[in-house]
Amino acid sequence: MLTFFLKKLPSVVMVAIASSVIAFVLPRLAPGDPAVALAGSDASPEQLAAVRDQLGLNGSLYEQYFHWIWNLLHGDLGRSFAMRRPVATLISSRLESTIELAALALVLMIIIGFTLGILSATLRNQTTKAALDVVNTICLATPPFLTGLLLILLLGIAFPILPVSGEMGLLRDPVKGLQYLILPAFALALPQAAVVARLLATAINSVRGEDFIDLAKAKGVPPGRLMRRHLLRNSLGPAIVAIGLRAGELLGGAIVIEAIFARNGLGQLAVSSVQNRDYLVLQALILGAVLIAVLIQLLSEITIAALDPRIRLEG
Amino acid sequence: MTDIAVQSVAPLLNVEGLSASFAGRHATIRIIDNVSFEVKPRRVLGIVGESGSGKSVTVRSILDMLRNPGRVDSGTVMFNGRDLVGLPEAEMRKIRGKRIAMVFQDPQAALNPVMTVGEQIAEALVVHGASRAAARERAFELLRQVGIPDVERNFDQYPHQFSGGMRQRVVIAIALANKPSLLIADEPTTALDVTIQAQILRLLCDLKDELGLSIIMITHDMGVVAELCDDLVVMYGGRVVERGTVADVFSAPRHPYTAALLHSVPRIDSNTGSQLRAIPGSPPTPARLPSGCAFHPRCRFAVERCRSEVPRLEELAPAHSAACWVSAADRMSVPPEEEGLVRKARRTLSANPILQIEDLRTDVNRGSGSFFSKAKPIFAVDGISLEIRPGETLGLVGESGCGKSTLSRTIVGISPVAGGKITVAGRDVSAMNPEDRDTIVRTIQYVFQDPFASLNPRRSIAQSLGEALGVAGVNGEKARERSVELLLRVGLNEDFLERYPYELSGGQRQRVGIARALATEPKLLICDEPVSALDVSIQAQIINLLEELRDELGLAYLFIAHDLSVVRHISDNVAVMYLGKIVEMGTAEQVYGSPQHPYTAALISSTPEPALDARQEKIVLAGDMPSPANPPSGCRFRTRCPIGPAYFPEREICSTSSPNLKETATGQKAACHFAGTPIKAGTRDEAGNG
Amino acid sequence: MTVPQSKPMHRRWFNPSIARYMEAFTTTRGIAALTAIILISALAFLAPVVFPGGYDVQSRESLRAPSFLHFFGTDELGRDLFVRSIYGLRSDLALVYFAVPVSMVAGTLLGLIGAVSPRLGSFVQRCLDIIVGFPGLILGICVVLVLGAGWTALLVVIVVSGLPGFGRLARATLLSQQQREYVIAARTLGVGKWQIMVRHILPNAVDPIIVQGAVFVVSAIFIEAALSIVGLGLQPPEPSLGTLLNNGIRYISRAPTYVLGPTVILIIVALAFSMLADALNATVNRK
Amino acid sequence: VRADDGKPVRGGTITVSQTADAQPRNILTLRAGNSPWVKNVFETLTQTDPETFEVKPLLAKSWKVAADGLSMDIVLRDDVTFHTGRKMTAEDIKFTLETMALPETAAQVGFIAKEFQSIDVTSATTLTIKFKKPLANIFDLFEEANVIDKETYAKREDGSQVIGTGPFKFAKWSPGASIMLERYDSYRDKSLPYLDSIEFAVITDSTASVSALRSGRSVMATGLSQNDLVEFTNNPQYQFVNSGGTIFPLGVNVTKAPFDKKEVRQALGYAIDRQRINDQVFGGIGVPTDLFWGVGSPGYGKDQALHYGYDPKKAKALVEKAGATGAKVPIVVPSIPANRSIFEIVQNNLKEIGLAPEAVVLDVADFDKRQVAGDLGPAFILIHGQVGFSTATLLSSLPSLRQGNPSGFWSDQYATLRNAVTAANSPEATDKAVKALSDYMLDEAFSLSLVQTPGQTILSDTVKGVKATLRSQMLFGQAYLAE
Ligand SMILES: Nc1ncnc2c1ncn2[C@@H]1O[C@H](COP(=O)(O)OP(=O)(O)OP(=O)(O)O)[C@@H](O)[C@H]1O
Ligand SMILES: Nc1ncnc2c1ncn2[C@@H]1O[C@H](COP(=O)(O)OP(=O)(O)OP(=O)(O)O)[C@@H](O)[C@H]1O
Ligand SMILES: [Mg+2]
Ligand SMILES: [Mg+2]
Repeated sequence: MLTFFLKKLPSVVMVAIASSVIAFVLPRLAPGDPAVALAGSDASPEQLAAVRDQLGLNGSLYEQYFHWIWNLLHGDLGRSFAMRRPVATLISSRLESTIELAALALVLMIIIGFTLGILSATLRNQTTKAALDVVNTICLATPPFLTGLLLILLLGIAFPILPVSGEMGLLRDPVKGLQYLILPAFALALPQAAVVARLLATAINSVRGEDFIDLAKAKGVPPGRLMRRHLLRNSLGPAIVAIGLRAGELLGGAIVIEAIFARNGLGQLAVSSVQNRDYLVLQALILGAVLIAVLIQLLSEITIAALDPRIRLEG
Repeated sequence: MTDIAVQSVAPLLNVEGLSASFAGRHATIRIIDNVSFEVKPRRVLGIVGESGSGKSVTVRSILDMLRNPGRVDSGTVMFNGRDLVGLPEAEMRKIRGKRIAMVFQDPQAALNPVMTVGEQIAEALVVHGASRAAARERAFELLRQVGIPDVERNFDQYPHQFSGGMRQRVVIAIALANKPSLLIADEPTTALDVTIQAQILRLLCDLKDELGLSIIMITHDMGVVAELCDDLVVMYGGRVVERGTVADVFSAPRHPYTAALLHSVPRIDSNTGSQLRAIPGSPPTPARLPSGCAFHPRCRFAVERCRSEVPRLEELAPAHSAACWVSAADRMSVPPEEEGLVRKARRTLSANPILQIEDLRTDVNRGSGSFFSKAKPIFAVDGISLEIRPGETLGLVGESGCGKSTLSRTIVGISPVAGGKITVAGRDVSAMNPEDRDTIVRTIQYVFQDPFASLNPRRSIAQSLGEALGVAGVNGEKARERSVELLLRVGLNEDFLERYPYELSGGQRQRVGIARALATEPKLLICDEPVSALDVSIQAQIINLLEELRDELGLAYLFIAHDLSVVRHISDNVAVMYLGKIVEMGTAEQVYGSPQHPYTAALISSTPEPALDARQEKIVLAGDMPSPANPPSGCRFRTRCPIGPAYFPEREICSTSSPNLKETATGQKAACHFAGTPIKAGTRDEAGNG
Repeated sequence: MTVPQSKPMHRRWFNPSIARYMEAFTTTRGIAALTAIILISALAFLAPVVFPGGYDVQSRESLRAPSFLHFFGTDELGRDLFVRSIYGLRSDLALVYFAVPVSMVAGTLLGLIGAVSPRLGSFVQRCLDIIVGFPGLILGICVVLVLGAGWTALLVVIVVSGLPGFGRLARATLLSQQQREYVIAARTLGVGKWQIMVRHILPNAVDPIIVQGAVFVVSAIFIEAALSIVGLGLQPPEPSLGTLLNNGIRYISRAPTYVLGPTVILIIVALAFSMLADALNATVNRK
Repeated sequence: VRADDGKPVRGGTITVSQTADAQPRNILTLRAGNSPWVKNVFETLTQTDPETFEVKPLLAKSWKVAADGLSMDIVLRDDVTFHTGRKMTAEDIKFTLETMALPETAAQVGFIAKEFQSIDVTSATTLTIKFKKPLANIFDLFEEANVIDKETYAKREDGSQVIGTGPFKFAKWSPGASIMLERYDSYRDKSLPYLDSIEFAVITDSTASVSALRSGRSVMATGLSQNDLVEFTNNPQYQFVNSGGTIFPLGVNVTKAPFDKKEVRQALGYAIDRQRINDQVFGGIGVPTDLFWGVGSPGYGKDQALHYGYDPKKAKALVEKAGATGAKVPIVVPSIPANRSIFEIVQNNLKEIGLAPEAVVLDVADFDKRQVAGDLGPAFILIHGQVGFSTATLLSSLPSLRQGNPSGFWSDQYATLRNAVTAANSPEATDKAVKALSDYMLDEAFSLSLVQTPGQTILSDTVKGVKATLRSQMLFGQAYLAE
């Protein structure tokens, strides 16, 4: 395990460095100025210059970059230009919202994905199977924001059952929090669940062609047990890779979903920091997202190894 | 069909008129047609036939285990007085694994990779109602019974930690778990080495006697039939073409196909001076089954009636039936074939070796290390020296994984040289710089094992050949002419140029593979198991082709195979390889006639012979070949050696010093401290832990 | 020596791998997908002929409900929403029909670089990993900000987002193909790296890439829509399905068809291409 | 604002939704994110009645302007305390006014404070301000000069200490999410405020804001798009709070072709269908007007407001006369829904008169930066949330009109007319000066006001007593929950 991490370390570091450079440069290439966000569009040029000076935006780009990295290595993410608060505080205050959303979406994605996947791999009846396939394809073809809009139209406007905007921390009020959470999480999870379902079904069907399934059948193993002990365990690999990849997309998808459902999570923070050119916040968010993606990938590799005795991580 | 009823004993299983088909996209294809046979208690029924003849489909139909979209169309399968055809799935499950058990071909694939071996055996009992504890107890017992050592530890191992032979033992243990009365073994040894095959066959034999089993044994190897079976069913194109006791069929085959099958394989003691008797053409595919007798296009006796009418299976001798119009008409066994054509005299060219290898080593683990640590070297080829002269064939034999392919890949520069020297056409090419590679390409070409994998499915034959000719500097219209020449050379014709590999049979592809290798006009062909993926009838065609090419073009061959009979047939000299080293080397006559190394002797003895008189005690090697990652000290063979320290503890020298390849009394070279010591046949067959 | 009999073969006038793709269009699913795509594309690209008035005919009739005159009703500026949706579809299709192939080619080439230099190959792969790690929309937003909203920016965003997928697929093919016997055979023959790549590896990479291409068309349309929803899509008055959604969301309760129309069109397009991908995938994977 | 009909009750918490985030750093400037709450935490010297335009005392008890108009004496209340408990003194007023003048404060009306000669604190509750020249718009400054606590002002930036004298204390800021205000128990009027606390939730999406309002999660929403407001127009449960607002002008750069020709600029005036913009973009809530000045403010000429009627024929003729037919007109638009919609109508109108408009949509941050730099190209659609300032102030605070405007327009006559407005010290003089300036501006047509829309605030009838300032900053001091 340790050797596995050591082996991965150089490439993780390389990814981190490269993404830090991109995260630093890309927003700065965009025209606009964090000082304007502070001084306002009605400000005069002198006022703007004064604000820029106050924010320390007059150093060279190299200086700013190395300053940022240096502070980063010392655990200091800097201070938001727009909100004048430490970036770390800002991010941690938004973290709960996004984590709750992504976590519930992840759970929903896994549950729905597995149910659909197993169903479509086991159903014998051609019509039900075809119907399930159509449902799956539609889910696949409907991105989270459309699902979100349709859910709002349906459950927020036509039949106002669930709140469609705002949020409530799960820790503060679990019942209400869940009510706020369920629609956005569902919207976010559905298309990804369809992907997971499809991959799982494909994997199950291909495992079905393996000899050991025949042997199990020849042993007299009944279908339920066959699915659990033989088919599913051997098909989890691709599903987990998919879940890993999708988990990253959940975070990306959260941006639009948060906008639609008026949730104040990291996605909204990212969008507003783009709008305000709040570089330091944006940099931290991008870097964090890339590292999380890398982490998820490592995690799914580890999970696959844990599930499959043939793969050993030392190798 | 009353022929078999004469026999007194009631059959355990009676298959009558069984037909099955697969629903394709456009049409439903009949795969087996009107198959009938019976299995009597405590007897072994062999089913033989070439690939695709419907053997597996037949036995799967019995247990209603056809893969999608297969379906049994008609017929009855009486088992213990009950018709299994149309039995509800829940009822069928009670029979599967409980009354009738199956063993599959590929032990690598037949075990669930994510369940421990013990669990998988216990599961067979649990699903038929045993308690967990009882199942576990019995599983231990079974593992012992099939000869798995160190059961306590191995019970919790995963399949990938087992060698192929051990896995097949586990599969057999699973099959025996519920003490079934019938065991169906679908080519249980095809994927295994001869040494392991001998172990498994011995095990099956013992179990049969011990447990009073009946066995259906599917195989395509007449040698295995001769060794194990009592009765025989021969299938061709989804139909039974001959049926009878093994003794009857072998002594007087009534169907031309059976006769051809018996004669197309080289015999280990055969006269190497003659061509093999190949069956022309290739086996039919069920979608395009020839009309009438499916064998007629390949049959040298075919008459007009064979083309139009399907022959019925008729009892032509007591308890011996065949489906052939010709033999039915004359009620005779198939006449012996005319002698094989005697080959032309061989041209022996200059005495300078075309390929010379000295002390070659190859590390197959190179480059797989991490950023921080170099990987431990694994020498799959560890100090090999040999030489090949023009026009000469060196046969290289050894078990799977002993490093044969690695050696050949190193010679042509695919695997890097870790040590030693390779000299090609007088030039030291060990450095493998561009000029060296150029020399190699001009001198040596490669023929691959798997004809299905060695041609790019997206490129037409013309393109594949063109590529090779392009390297030799032949392009354009010239290349086309030359391609046609090459195709003709390997027994194909111009029509094949525009075809794609999927339109070719295995034998045809292998011919194309050989044509491609000939494009650069090499002096030496390395043939890495060129026939082991082919049906016996095709195998004979290819061997004949190779011999013919050698004689006409003066080619030299490095002929790699694990089939000793084939190697004997084609080779002038033979080298026997074990775990990266050559243990014996000499002329074919020397090595086969009086093997000096115990390993060679065991290999020869393990090879099943398709003749009844050959039934004699075998030398069955215990255990598996160790991994090249940590070879045993001293003599690498000592862990399995029937004359080594495992049986004769006083022979310590084997564990301490590695024997060198040195000349023996009979003229060949052998690497054994006790070369030439006679071996007692039938050593214990418990597997050593691999 | 026996010469195996062979039926005379007429010379092929087209490559069997292309023939295999055609086979995808013999299944119900494939036919449905192809028909839908052809119809949709025809409607979209013939929009100037069918609706010669263009997409910007304004009137005082704002936010009318759907009627025979206006299938989807009208928008806030009194423009026919159906016409705008079709023109929007036209922009989207024009965008993806251009961007997706570019992304496919570029991604494939990047993925195959490893054939020429293994080190460069794994370096490129790392770079693509970074793109994957970037939170999707943020990358898009940044690119749009740098380049300015409009066609170019959308093109770049779509092309870049497709690179990792295509690159990885191509690389996976490369790595598996390099182990294939026929590639080894070519190497022992002494065929050069480039020729091996062009003759053996590239053609084998094509199958999965084409399937992925059909899948990516859907993603590409969604990228456009998502960016437009954030207000960074095409510039007014040029409509795209995304900008229609972006505007429509503001009227979601007053004029639900404003959002519903483009949504349905988006889903139909996505469905058609998903089905196409399925059909191609099924054919390509058939042995 | 609806008359209070019930008896106020103490207690309760309300939630207000706003679309922009609060900016505690910028409490001295007019910001959308601050408008809903800032006047509840901070108070000013004076406060103008939004209906009568009458200036009323708040922290100042009384004031007196010298006869020459060059100084002003102010007497302060003596019962005012900051939320820290410290008594407010004249020093704090001086600090506040001086801070207003600093460039980094970036106050829109900061330029007025720059005209001060000196601020002399004469006692704890009195001070005298001397001016460099007579300042007609001094109360615009006072209106915006939220009195700040000298000791804690620096800590306002991150919201840790936002200290004022108002009825509510600033309790907590979660950037981008919400701010909490709590009742200031030691407020000088012991009965006020009635409410215990107010949460200002940031809901950036207007539609989401509306659903929060509908579901009762919030009782008030600000910053809604006009389309969303329309839904509530005939619903008796909701009322609009109309004051302040936004001006949407179409500016052109007079140094760039084809707008270097006055005919073309005037043609734009006739070409644009302001009424349709108001109806379709703003649901009829706004006022189509050719003038920048607050509707009904001194000098707002009703005829002048309709100077350019929608007359595409005339416009076309003018364009033809100037030979500008077919000219390409890139129009810079900030990526704000209203501006984009306005652009769509404008470009449609411009096509009608033979011009070839095309959109250059800029991200808001980019647009703002270029607006500050006065570098927006030949034509642009702006957005100014400054309705409610006096004309004199607007002249210097509106980027469209001030010196260095993106139209590149400046002339001696313009300067003279502007000075006349600033110097006017009687209603009649103002009226005359503004009308003269309006005539000149309408003729030059360098920046065309299209429509003015009121502050976009909607209030549920569950809460009563909410008031607003002239610039639609909300006052909850006397608000209470209806039973
Ligand atoms: N699932 C399937 N779908 C379609 N055709 C099949 C399927 N399984 C087998 N077949 C066809 O049925 C025929 C008989 O197959 P079968 O496996 O019985 O042959 P076999 O005699 O066991 O050959 P082998 O020696 O290769 O195992 C073959 O031609 C094969 O192509
Ligand atoms: N890349 C590798 N890493 C580790 N071990 C390897 C690698 N390649 C080959 N080996 C090991 O080297 C040994 C020799 O392999 P090789 O393929 O040469 O055997 P072979 O004699 O050709 O066997 P077969 O008869 O099955 O073709 C095997 O034990 C194999 O496991
Ligand atoms: Mg078989
Ligand atoms: Mg090999």
